[in-house]
Amino acid sequence: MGAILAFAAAGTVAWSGRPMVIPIPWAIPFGSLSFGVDRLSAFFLFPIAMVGGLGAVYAGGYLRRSSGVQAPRFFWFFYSIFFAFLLLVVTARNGLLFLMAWEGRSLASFFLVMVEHREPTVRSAGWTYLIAAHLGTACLLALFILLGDRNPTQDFEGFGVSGREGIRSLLFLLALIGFGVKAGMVPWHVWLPEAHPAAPSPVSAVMSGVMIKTGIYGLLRIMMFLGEPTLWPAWWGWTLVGLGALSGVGGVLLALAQKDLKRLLAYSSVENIGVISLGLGLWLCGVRVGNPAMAALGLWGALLHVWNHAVFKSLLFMSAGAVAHATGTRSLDRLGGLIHGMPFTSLAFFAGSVSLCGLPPFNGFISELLLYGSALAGILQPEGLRRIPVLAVGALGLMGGLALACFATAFGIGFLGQARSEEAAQAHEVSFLIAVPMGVAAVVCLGIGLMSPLAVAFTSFAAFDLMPILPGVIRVGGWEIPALFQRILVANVALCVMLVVLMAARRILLLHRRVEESSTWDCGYAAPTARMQYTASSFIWDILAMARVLRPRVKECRPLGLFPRSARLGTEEQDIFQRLFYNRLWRGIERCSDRLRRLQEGRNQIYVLYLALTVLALLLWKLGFSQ
Amino acid sequence: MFDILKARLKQKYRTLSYPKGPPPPLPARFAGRPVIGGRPCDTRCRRCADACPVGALQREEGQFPTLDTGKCLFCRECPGVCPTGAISFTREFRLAASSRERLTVTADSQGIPPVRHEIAATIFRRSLKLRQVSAGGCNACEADTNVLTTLAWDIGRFGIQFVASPRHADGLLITGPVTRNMQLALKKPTTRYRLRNS
Amino acid sequence: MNPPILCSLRNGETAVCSQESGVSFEQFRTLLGKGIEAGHRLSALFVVPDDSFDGARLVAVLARPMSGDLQMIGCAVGSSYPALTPGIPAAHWFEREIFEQWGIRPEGHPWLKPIRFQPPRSRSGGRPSLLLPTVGVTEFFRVEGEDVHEVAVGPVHAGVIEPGHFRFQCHGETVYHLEISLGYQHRGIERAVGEGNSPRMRHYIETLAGDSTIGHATAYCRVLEGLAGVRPSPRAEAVRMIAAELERLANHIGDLGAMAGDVGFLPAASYCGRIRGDVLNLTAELCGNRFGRGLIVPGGTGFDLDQTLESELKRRLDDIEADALSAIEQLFETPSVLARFDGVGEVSESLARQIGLVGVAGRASGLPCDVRSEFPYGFYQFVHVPVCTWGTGDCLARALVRRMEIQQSFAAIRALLQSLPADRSPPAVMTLAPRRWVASLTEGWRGEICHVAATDDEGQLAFYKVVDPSFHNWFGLACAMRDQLISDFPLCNKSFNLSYCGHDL
Amino acid sequence: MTPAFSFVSFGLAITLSPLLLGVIQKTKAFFAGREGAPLMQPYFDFVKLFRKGGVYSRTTSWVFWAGPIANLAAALLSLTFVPLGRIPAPAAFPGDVFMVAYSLSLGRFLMVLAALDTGSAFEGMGASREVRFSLLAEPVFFVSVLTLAVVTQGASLSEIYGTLPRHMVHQGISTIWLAGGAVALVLLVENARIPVDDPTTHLELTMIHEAMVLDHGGIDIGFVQYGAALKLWMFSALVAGAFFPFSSARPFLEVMGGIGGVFAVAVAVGIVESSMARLRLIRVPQLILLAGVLALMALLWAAR
Repeated sequence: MGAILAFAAAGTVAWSGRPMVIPIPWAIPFGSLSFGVDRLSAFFLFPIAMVGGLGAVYAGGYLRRSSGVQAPRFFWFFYSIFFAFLLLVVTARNGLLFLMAWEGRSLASFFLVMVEHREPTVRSAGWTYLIAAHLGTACLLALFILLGDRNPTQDFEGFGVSGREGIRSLLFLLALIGFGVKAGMVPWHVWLPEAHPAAPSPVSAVMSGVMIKTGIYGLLRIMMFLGEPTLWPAWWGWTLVGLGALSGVGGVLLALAQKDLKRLLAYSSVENIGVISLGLGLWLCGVRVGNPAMAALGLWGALLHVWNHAVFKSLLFMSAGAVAHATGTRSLDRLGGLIHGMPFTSLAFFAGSVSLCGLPPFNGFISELLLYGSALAGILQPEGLRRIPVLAVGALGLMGGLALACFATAFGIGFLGQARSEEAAQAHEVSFLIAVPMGVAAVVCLGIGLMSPLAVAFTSFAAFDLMPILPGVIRVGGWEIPALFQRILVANVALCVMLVVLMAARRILLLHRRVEESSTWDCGYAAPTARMQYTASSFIWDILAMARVLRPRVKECRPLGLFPRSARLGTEEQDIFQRLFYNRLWRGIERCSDRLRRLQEGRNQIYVLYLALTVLALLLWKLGFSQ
Repeated sequence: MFDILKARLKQKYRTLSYPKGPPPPLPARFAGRPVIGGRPCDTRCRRCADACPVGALQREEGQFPTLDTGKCLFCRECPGVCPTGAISFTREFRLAASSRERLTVTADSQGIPPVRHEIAATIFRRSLKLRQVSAGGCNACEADTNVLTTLAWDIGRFGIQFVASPRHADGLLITGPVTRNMQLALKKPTTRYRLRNS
Repeated sequence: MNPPILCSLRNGETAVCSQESGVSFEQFRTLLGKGIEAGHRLSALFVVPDDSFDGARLVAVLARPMSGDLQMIGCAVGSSYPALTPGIPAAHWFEREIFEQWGIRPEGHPWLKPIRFQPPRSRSGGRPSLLLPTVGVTEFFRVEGEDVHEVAVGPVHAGVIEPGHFRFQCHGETVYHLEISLGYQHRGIERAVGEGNSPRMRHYIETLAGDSTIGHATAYCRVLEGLAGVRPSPRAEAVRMIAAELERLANHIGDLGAMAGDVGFLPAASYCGRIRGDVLNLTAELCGNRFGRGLIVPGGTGFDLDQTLESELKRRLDDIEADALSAIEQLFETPSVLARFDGVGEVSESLARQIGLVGVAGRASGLPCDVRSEFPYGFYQFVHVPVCTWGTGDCLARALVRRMEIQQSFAAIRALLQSLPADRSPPAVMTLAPRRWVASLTEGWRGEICHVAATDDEGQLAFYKVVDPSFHNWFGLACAMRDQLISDFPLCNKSFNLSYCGHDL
Repeated sequence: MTPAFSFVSFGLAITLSPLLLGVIQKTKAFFAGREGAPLMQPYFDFVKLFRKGGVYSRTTSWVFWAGPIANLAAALLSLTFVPLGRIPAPAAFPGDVFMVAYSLSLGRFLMVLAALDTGSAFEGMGASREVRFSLLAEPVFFVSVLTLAVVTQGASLSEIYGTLPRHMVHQGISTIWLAGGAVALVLLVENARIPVDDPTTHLELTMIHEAMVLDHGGIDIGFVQYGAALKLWMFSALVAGAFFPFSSARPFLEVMGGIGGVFAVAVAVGIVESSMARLRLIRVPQLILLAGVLALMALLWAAR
């Protein structure tokens, strides 16, 4: 627990040091490794410290009662390391150090995922995660080698424009893939829904809340080295918007298909990463076409969303963990009715859901509004690249609707209605230690929503290195940003006031009337059961039916004949990317390895032959080369 | 659109002017509210009571018979057998009553009983939503209840409407004698209405 | 009053009670199976308690359209017998009824559940093995799996309709299976009617299914007339036919309106609803009651037409026909309506034959089943009404069949009004012959109505059996909903428009 | 134009929106050939509902009554951003259309949850349909409003609609009407009108909006219906603004014209409801996609 306080302190230090760029050179035996906190780092440090701290408090309560985690010490050890490396990643000012921190964090989180390693699904999730992390790191390695081409120290200060557009584009692509894997962007997201649910809930909260954001951090950091922003080619922007839209819509559609609460949350992280990259894409487009409003709002929206997502996603993971803890199941179709047994957790999950859906007056709304503002600015410009913001608006609108559907399922099926299983009916409220971090996170969610002008100001400050522009300068439709957000603040407050007024009005109107209790209207049927409620799968089935390829596989045994004996139906969600791409890839690799295995005949003569052939080939190559 | 208008012109405006105007013409063979004692009656004769298939006609010795319109089928057996014509069916169609006893027609009954309910007259005067529950009828009540919402009768114009859920309703319309199998189902929507045994 | 072992009767003809115990069960089963295979219909299957031995008699009434007669087969059974349903699905509902009423178990019946939740009959041949369950609580067929949800509709429905319980097994909007559980309207009419000549008899029959008053009352009167050997006057028969066709008109027009209402097509819905009322008012002109109560009495009719009423009817019928046909035309000319009806709730011809659909639903699936032409009775022997069929078996087909029948009914009524027979003899007095069996079929607007009755040694009614067309067709509705969208159920239900009270009795 | 008129128009919206429902009913009654409910019927209903007590299911929680409240609050909030004809809304800022859509979404989210809170299959069914159709309608709404924004170069709804009549003359009507048509289709989807939902068939299995509130009674259903009336007013104002350009020098006439437009839309809705059948539920997404195609065509044309 001591560690937590230290981390929180570190966060606070970063916070107070935010106005200045403070490079702190710090010599470490093998070279010039240095730390530093600039505005961007500070911006990322803060949620890391906060979520990490909350996660630790939560873990304190979680581990006390959980029988799932066999080795609390093991957990704490890796949690601390993980946390330290997370901080290191955003404070490292040197390529090598950065990579080491990056790798160390991956390993630590791998061990955390594997905490409950007795379960085979957890083991396979852990390995998937490790492989994905290393494939990403491979790209990063190449990236840093290229970046540090003329910079033997690998210090960030030395990185810089490496001239030609081709090289820069290559760097951009490498960064996009390398960091994209970590962030969980769509084609490379497959590890994420495996690893996050497998980890203990405090770890999922940190992983989903902040760890994947380091991918965004990395990408932004690298963007700083890619030269004059106005020279960036337009396709970077498109690519990011496209990837963002793909991740967003794809992620939320896949999230919809989930019946496991934590997997659902994991996929929704993919969606939120999509939102963030969409914002970054709008930024790039805005920069390219010289539309400062579009660029700034896009970047700020993306950055603010990093924060917001960190808070509400950790909140959601913590409440999901509390549910799993209390009921022993994460399957939505076995939950239900939790709002009676776990009122606080339900409220927390509700707050998280509203934030995640981007609904006023919570924080998600503010960042999404910034992105919409950016797109609006893009559409209203007289010419150039107007189709991109249209795509962005369409995608954001669709994501909003889908996220709403998704969290209506998660909260509505999981927490409301009648308990669908005995476990859910017996659910009990969480302990104080678990409740506190959830409460804090929920308050922060609402706080950011209600203090939107401040949040925007802060975000713009954090983005100053990337985009030296201040809110007061940006105008959308003749409005300055601070004035705009004051108006939004007023609207949000008005909404809250109206809610309170209406609630009071309802109370007063009911004061002298008869209010009675009864059962839900069941058409007068004698024996209603909990099965007569929509299931999660039924609730979203026809939405998924519209997106045919993403539809889960149905395993059914239909009622046949006039008097069917038995019938069964189940669905099995499947990740389209996994199915269409990765599974084929793995099968291909397997097939290749199979072929290679044929070389291993186990006979000495053959191996001798191989040796001879190799030597021969080497000789030939050497000869050819020297000539 | 054009066809719709044409059809509309062909079908004309059909809502009855009743209750503001005159009631619609009743069929010549319509049997309405019975009247007892229009003519003298042989107080020892029991033919009417014996002819009644449902026992709606009660006959105390030495008095005019009484007819319970809550049971009566309006089959018109009784006026057919009455030697003096003391029982007859009028063309009065207003048969409602606000209590079970008022449904019984005696020789003293004068005119139609007044139907009035205080709450109905104040709160539900302009807006009354009803939930219909059918309990053991023969579906004729339902059929004619549905007729009330058609063009001709159009009870919607009085603010009366049939709604889908008892929660939306201000009152229940129960049709049929209530079968044993409907007992429970009828109790469920009536959290706020006590069932009266009839 | 033992039923005949094996005999064939014309519609409404009587047969003398037999003294023997009947054919063997094997023969019974073979006869039934072969008959169904040859295209006959199982009109009724029931049990008659028998005091002469410890058991009961299983009686089937087979309607044989090819030869135009009814075959009655009886056999003795004990407290159980091998179920017929696996081979003859049309017996499904009947055997459940037998089990529920008498406790005689059809062994190997796939779905032996209560259908009316009624107490077992006291004079049951077998032991009443059914404890009286709570209504609607039974083992519904379940599609297993956590993804599946159930939708339980009823007994109290959202619309102004009768009570019944529908249990859907759904995933998303798709219905995987529907099971229908009725019995809420069970009033015990059949039993009350079977207990002798009460003065309430006719009224019971008239309110058996309020919208089919004419159909059931005609079947009942024909039962009595058959037993008494009385023939109503031709004029009375003609008036009965007018009433029957008016009933058909009113209900068909109302159903088309209700179907239009279910798909939200307001013009046709409002016009048809109103026109239905106008047709009912014609019936009220005949007898003072919109549903025709008191019109059909044993031996004739309770009311007659005079010259002014005749011309009044003709005049009003012309108006109604013009209005109705224009409203219906509008319904069928609106593409959005057709798109909505088309392909919803299909029942194939073979399925319809298998489960023994009758009436509009059967004809919409292509079965030429119509008692009026197969087993003509009353004035239908002289005025022929063409059978209207359609082959697709969906909601559109059921709507189209109704439209054709509306046209035919208008024509038939007009033809009748043109040439009403003149002779007016009052209803004759009924004296029922003792120890007789009779089966009477009529075509109500929903379909085939079957009444079977027997008299005892004193010439009192000792047994009465009613089969409403709904009894055959409810299972068809359940089958029609497989793999349909649940939002189409109300439409599909309305297109069958089956009777709850007629089924529950 | 003085802000006073904005507030006047807002006040009119709040008071007159139930009348809109009455107008639709009357129009339908005219086409059916019946007298129909009085124009003021919705007001009578509200007065009665607000005087009733309540029955609450034991399965429900605070979410159940919070739904209608949030829905009404969201509708009121969004209404403050919706102009009436050329009269600007009481509040406006660039991108306020997103505020409108998202606060409506908040109301919808809570209503869906309130429906699921009852644990009834009917309400689940309604909720499932509601989210399914609205998630498609939302982007369509955005795209069509953005089209109008491109045409008028306005960033807020008030700016867009304030200059729309002028642009209608300059830019040709086709784009604006295409976008307006898309908004009109969204209106039908969002407000539970035929051909999407049928507010008069009280059949649980086919309804969308009403199925969601089967268990709400008394004040709660009153809030729901009032929220629905406000929402209808809002969308009618947006459609009317696009279809009936009305500008006058006198603000008073502007207000009257705006209100006339709104009621004209209500009559049009009544006519649509009287002349066609509902779609099968699986066809509804196709209708929304049609609206989307309309909107996109308009946008591409405007931003060519």
